[in-house]
Amino acid sequence: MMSQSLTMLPDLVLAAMLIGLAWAALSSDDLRRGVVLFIAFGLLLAIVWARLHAPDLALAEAAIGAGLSGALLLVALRDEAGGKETAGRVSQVSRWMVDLFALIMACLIGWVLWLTMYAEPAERLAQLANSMLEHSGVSNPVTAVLLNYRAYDTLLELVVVLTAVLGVLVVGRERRGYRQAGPVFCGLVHWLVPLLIVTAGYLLWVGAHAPGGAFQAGATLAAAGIVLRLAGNDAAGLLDGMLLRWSLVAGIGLFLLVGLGVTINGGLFLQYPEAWSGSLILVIESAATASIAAALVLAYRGGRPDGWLSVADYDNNREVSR
Amino acid sequence: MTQVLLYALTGAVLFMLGVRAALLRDTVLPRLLALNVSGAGVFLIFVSLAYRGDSLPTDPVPHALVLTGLVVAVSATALALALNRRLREMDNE
Amino acid sequence: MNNLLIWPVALPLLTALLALLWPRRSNWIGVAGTGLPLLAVLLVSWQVAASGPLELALGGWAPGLGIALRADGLSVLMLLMSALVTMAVAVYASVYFAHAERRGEFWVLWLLLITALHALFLSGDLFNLYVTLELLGLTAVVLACLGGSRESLQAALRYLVLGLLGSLTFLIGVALIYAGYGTLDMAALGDAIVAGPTAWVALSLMTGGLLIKSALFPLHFWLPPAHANAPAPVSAVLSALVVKAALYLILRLWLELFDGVVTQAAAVIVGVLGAIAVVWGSWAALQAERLKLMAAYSTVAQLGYLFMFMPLLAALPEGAGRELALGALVLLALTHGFAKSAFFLAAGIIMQRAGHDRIAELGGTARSLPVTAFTIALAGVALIGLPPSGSFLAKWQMLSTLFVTGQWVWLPVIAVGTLLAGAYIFRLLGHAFAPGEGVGPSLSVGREEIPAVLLALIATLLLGFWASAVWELVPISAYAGGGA
Amino acid sequence: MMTMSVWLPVGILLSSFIPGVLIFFQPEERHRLRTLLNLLGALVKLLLVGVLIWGVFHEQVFETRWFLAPGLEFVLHADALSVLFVSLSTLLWLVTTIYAIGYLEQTPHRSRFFGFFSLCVTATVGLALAGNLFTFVVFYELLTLATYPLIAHKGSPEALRGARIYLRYTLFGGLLLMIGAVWLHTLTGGVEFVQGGVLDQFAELDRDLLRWIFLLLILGLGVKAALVPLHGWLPQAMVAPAPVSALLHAVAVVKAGAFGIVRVIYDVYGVEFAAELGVLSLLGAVAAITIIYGSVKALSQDHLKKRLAYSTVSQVSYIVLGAAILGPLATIGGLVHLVHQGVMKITLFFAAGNYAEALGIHRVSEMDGVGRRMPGTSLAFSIGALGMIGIPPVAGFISKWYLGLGAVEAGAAVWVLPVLIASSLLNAAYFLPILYRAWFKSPATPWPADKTAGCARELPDPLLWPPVTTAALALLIGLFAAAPYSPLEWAELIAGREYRQ
Amino acid sequence: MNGLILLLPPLVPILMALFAHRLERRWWLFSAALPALFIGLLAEEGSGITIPWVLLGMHFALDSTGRLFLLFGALIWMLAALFIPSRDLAPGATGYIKQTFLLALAGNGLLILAADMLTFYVGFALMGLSAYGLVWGRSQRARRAARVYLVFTLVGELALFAALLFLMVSGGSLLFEDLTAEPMPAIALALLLLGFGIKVALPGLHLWLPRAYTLAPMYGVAVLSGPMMKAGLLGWLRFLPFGTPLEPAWGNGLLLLGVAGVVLGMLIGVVQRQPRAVLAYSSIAKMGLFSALIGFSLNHPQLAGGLLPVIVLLALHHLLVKPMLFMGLALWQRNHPGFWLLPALLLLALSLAAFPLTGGGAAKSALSTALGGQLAGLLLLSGIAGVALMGRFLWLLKGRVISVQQDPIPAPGWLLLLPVAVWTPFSWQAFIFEWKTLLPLVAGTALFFLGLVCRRWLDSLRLAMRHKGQHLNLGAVQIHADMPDASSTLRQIWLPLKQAAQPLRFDPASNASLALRDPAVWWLLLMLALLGTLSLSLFI
Repeated sequence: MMSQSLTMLPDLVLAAMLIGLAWAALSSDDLRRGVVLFIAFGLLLAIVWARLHAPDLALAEAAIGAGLSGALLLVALRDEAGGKETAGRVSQVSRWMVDLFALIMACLIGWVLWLTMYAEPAERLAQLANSMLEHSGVSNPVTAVLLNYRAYDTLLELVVVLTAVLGVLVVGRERRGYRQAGPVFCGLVHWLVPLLIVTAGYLLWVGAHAPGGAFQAGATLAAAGIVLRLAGNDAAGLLDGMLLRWSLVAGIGLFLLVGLGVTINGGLFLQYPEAWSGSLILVIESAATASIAAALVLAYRGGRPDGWLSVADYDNNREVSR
Repeated sequence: MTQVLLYALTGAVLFMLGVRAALLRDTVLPRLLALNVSGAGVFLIFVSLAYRGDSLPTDPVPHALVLTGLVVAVSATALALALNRRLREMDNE
Repeated sequence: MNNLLIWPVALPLLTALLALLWPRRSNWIGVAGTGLPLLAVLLVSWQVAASGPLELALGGWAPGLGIALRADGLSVLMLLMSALVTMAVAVYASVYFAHAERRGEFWVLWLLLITALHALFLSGDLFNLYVTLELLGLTAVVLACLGGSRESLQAALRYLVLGLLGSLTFLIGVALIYAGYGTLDMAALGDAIVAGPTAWVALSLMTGGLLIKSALFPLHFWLPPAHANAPAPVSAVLSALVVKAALYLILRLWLELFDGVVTQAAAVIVGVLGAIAVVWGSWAALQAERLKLMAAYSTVAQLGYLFMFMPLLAALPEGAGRELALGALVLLALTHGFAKSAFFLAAGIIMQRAGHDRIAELGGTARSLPVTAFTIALAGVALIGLPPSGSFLAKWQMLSTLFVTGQWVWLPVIAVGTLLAGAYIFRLLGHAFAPGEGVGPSLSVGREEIPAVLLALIATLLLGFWASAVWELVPISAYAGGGA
Repeated sequence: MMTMSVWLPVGILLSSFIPGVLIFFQPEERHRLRTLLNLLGALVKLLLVGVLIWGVFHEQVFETRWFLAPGLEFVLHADALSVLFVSLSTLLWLVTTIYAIGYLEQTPHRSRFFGFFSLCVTATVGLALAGNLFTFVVFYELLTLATYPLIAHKGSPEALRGARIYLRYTLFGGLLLMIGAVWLHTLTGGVEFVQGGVLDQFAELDRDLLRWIFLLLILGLGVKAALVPLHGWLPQAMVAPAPVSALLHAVAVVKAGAFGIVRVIYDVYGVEFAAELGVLSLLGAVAAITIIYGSVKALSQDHLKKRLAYSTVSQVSYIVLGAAILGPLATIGGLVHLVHQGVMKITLFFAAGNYAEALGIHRVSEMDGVGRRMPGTSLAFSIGALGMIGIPPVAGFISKWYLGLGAVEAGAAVWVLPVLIASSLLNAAYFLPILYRAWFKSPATPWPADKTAGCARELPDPLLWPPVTTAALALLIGLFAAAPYSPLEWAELIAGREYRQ
Repeated sequence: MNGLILLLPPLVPILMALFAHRLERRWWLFSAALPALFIGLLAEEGSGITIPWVLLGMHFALDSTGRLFLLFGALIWMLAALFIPSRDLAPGATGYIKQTFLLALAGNGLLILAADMLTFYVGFALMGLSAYGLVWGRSQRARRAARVYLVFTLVGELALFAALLFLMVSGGSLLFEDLTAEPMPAIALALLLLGFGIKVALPGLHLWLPRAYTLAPMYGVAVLSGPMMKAGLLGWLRFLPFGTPLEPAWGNGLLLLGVAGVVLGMLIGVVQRQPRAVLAYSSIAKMGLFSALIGFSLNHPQLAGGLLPVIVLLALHHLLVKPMLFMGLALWQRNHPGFWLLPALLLLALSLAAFPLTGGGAAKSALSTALGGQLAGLLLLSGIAGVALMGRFLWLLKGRVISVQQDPIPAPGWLLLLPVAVWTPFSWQAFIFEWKTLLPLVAGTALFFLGLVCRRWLDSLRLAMRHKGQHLNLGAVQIHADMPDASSTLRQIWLPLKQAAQPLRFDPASNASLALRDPAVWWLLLMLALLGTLSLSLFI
């Protein structure tokens, strides 16, 4: 009993810190403080993932959840400076109502969780997923789920990313870039960017049998781009014009074509031939990595690059001249 | 299993904290923070569901789901931030 | 042959990518990319009608571990609606966006929206539903802010944030379901779920999330600005299809997955909210000064009707009576989809011609745009629920169910809603038929007027006279909980 | 033969629907083609209705069914009652179309007008042929829709206002009717129109419930039938162009309401059963009040069309009164008045339209001496007016005769006869001064130079002949009431079939 | 074939009416009555025809009563046609004399030949309503008179209509011959008395008559007072259930009303200042006699068989004489009346006053025979009335010459008809001279002089009152004494009422011609209301 509560202690601390950080981040009136706390919250969460034997997630959280989101939020703070949004006060009564509602719902959810996890835990998909691993073509179960069992989800998820990026592109022009960085930072960049690219390649490659995969790799690659941009490379390492479009499309396109291609000789959609599945997944992941990285970098750039419309310019010019 | 339940409950609390803040705050950035916290709460629940003790392999399905969810959340956040930025620009014009 | 089910999703996605790569040809690609899924949907429908529900286990994995796509009567009807509406709107949009700067992005997003809709209607997996919901929400948001005006951006942002909140709430419900039942496959869940705290809490969370998305009173406030400020083709699909997607999910959950969990009290709560939405939305529409805003409020009201079916459905035992009511609900949703999209398209035409959509200044519309005025009238007929539209039949059956279940309380709501709908539609028509020069002198029938009138005709004539197909399709269910 | 019995009702509907739709899409200037379509449709319909009359008289069954939804069937069925109404509408449609062609010459939006005009008749005919309550409701609402643009046709603020008021009333009425119909439908599982009624077979139903439903149905129908206090739209709707008013008052809208009441009483409830429920006396009282009220209101109207409108309020309730009195004679009276009132009132409105069109006369006080200026029109008007008063041998007399007989037979003479007599007197009091002014007074001011200048007769032919024709018809169907195939004969046939049980 | 001829009297005038605007010669109108004359003279009694498909089935038959009415009526119609001034026949004439004349003639023919109630009713209505055009004149007052006439007629028709309904339902048949099969419902009886009572100007229902007779054109008055008024009587004869026992109240009531009519006509008539008004009151008195006789016959079924033919004779006599008097008056009032005119008028007056050796006297003696001595008082009274009124009439002839352009034809025609009129019943065996028949003459003369005095006194009274203002000018005598003024008298009662009802008032511009504003009409409505309450109270 004693030992159990002792082993519980770090967990308790972690949970308390999570809640505390979240509370602090959310209740802070200073946005910058809130964002920083949120990033800290994300890192803490990565630790929790690791504690819960979810290394893939820990990586992803660090790269995406804390890293990229944090970067996005931080950069957004810069925009916030100008505008004044009048914050309408919420009345005390509705505040109480919301609190009460939140409390009740939290209790209810907690009750259900207690019931399902503690009182009468159900048999879930773990057994099945692990036992089917050998047919999936990869040995990392998470990758198996992502790119084989539930590949369709992943496909649509890539579409979500594409959509969001398109939205970013539609909404406005990209942010002004940064000044050319100083020499120290430049040196760092020269060192960091290749490292990140190599890391990304590694994560991609290792994803088949160990924690890692396209998302983590893509995020890492995107981090390289962000670093580049911070150093004053406005394009953040991205290509222009058609090639940018191709790189955005590549992941989904390949995924879809593979999925459809396997139906030609009688398979179902996304039913890779067992012998080929490992390679196919790798190919898809590679393309997806490129797409994800491009998308995330574009999102960071926060708008339409100048060259985006040049592809379609022909018509527009004609229209203007008319 | 208790610490798993602990994390799950933490997830529930985080979720509701997020929802609460999302409802009460009416500027965009804090709302986005709140939503992200909420999302983290949900993910935490998923991941604690996957954990089956140190001896057994974890359930990979929730992990994959969370990964997907993470990416979705980031995408949505990026979009919302872009929108917000454009609005700011319009205000400043 | 089961791969048929992927085509409604894959085709628009593929063409979306093509449109992204060849923005100069995006008009053609967009229209083709909307038309091809229509063919696929027609094939699917034909199959379902002929041989019952279809299932496609993606990747060859058993549903549960893998994801299954399923097509049954309900999803086929929604698919048909979405494919037809998008087809017509696409033709319209090809004119509307012919010279717009952002037409390349529009077409890509448009096709992605179709992808999302079709994926949602076909999905047989709860988490996949979450992904499609998010995809749908994001595409809708981006499309809604294509107008570029401040109001549209503001509305889109609000829509986005609320959508996120909604989908997160949905997701936590999914988490609880997975916790309790260990699977995400809806067919399996349909068998497994029994009444209990897990089911109740999960259901209420998922429903709550979906209610935000489907803009039920009092969660409706994001809808009118978002729908009213988007470009016309976008407003059309937003009002006609996107909110219906959430409704479709609610139906699936309540009637098929959580059948037996749903209590009458819960249904009554939703029904009351629906009733308030009907009255409030209609009243707001009557007060609206702008055409598109009126249409948007009308959407709120019409959605209210759909939710008022819930207590009726909950009170009916499984069987013919319930299928009757369900069919009526679906028919009402379909009619509204077609009619409202036609209405928005017509509003868009007027806006383009007149440069504004202030109702009081629409005099002369009937003279200069006779086809469009006719469209508005036809769509209005369907919105009010007059014959020969499908909504008339639906309301008839709704009333009938009302009498069968003895839930008299809804009767005045339906009556008031119908009268208010008549009031705002005919107020509009009165202005449109009045003399005036508000819209300019053009008398030509534009290419963009045809799809609108076709949509309106579908709502009023096709769904009126061939509505029995709805009741034939609805009982074909892929899930254990519902249907025969 | 089988197929004909299925297709004939549909054909009758389509014969005006298709021209209507085609006309919508004609450019404004294609006057000839539009006229051709209109007349062709009207003639084809007349022909088909001729076949129908023959068939129904020989007890053939004409029925079309179309499954719409579980429990809901779209049924077109021709029985004697339908035929009565169908032939009335068809005939008067032809005449009105000719009149409208003349009346609207050189005005804008004619394609729209004639399109809706045809749809309006389609709805009316559909109403007549409806084989069950559901189908009836469908066409009832369609009629509302098709007439609204006609009333608003001029587009002036008054026209729009009138149309809006019309709509307010009719939508409300339609809703009530629908609720009642659905209720009944739910209780009985589908209400087909059967001669003699069907409800007495449902002995287990709660009588009070049936009374409430009856109230709902009658309220719904009473709006169109302009029963007091639901009549407010009718005088407002007279802003419509004359052919529309003519059609509205004679065939389409008010008649639809009255026809519906007849259907509900005879073919849904069954008149004996309705009497047993005790609902008829209430209806009769309302009808009586309406008759008197309409006449009294008409007295004080100076606007000619308004006076005619209130006259319609009053006259249509004769039909309702006939239906509300138990007994075949009253039934005959009510039914035959359905036709007679139509023919007479359409004459009056044609004439009123002619006055306005030729001389710009809108008010009774402007009509001095118009009889000599426009003898044909005025003669027609006079025949119509005398018929309304009930002067033999014009058609109106026959209706009043049978109504009176029915009242005496049913022992309701104590209240019905005074109503009839008072109404006749009042009718005389508001019609005869018009005739007096028209014929016996001389014009106060010289007639304006007008558009009839180049005509050989008082008016162009398409304007002159319709009122003359219908007036002659009103005279003839009164004079030869007992002749075979006359409206009276049909009414007797129907009454015979209704009371067979 | 024979039966079809019966259709001619109504049909020919109707057809002519359709083309009346082309008929510019009065001979056309004259000839319109020829079929009736022809039928009256030559057609076979008892012939009949049924046309089932017209209206609700029309039945025509010719019986002796009908034949006589037709024949003598035709004579008057023809003569009256000749009295129509040529300016009323010209194309641009105001009014619709020709059409209404022809239609009224047709209606008259129709009702006489009708063998069923509905046909009778149709004819009656046609005749009564068309006569509006005959009463209608150029003066404002004539128009008002015509309006009042119309209202009364309409009320009468509706009463008849309602009566028909009851008869139809109780008997199941419209034929006159089936009428007595069932006992007549009391309400129908009352309605019949009312309906025809208006036509025959029963006291209380007579208000339309003096004005119409005084103000209408002469030809109009001629047919009105002759064939048309007698149509009401014919209606009673056709409809009322003579020969079946009846509640005596009915007969007595009618008798009483008739007597009242005689008295009223006599008393008011003798103080009139216009010859036409005197003739009008004489008509009321005469019709009072007829009503009384009908009432008597109702109560004495055993006598009815003998009495009715005599009533018919008497009616025929009056049918001829009264129009002749009117038309004679018309001749008299023109330029240069012939020397022969006064004796001719005297002769007519004597005949009307039932002087022995005239047709009137003969009819009267036949009557008293048929009565078997009963009702002698009434006969005496009637005689006195006749004498007094005729005396007054002749008295007023002096100095009454209105200059009117003379149309050439009427006088010979009038003269031709004179002997027929004077000796109408041609029952020579009844030409008995008895002294007691002079009794009314004496009394009548006395009354006539009394009337002269009275008139003077009334005139002076009237003058005296006028100094004090007109508000006190009330009283029954006054009302009837000078009909055109009487309306203004009644109007003074009406005015405060009208002011009280100001909020309810209709737009005067639109209702300038609404007859509802006439006191006579209000009077009628009052009467109807009284009758209505009475009958209701009887029911309950």
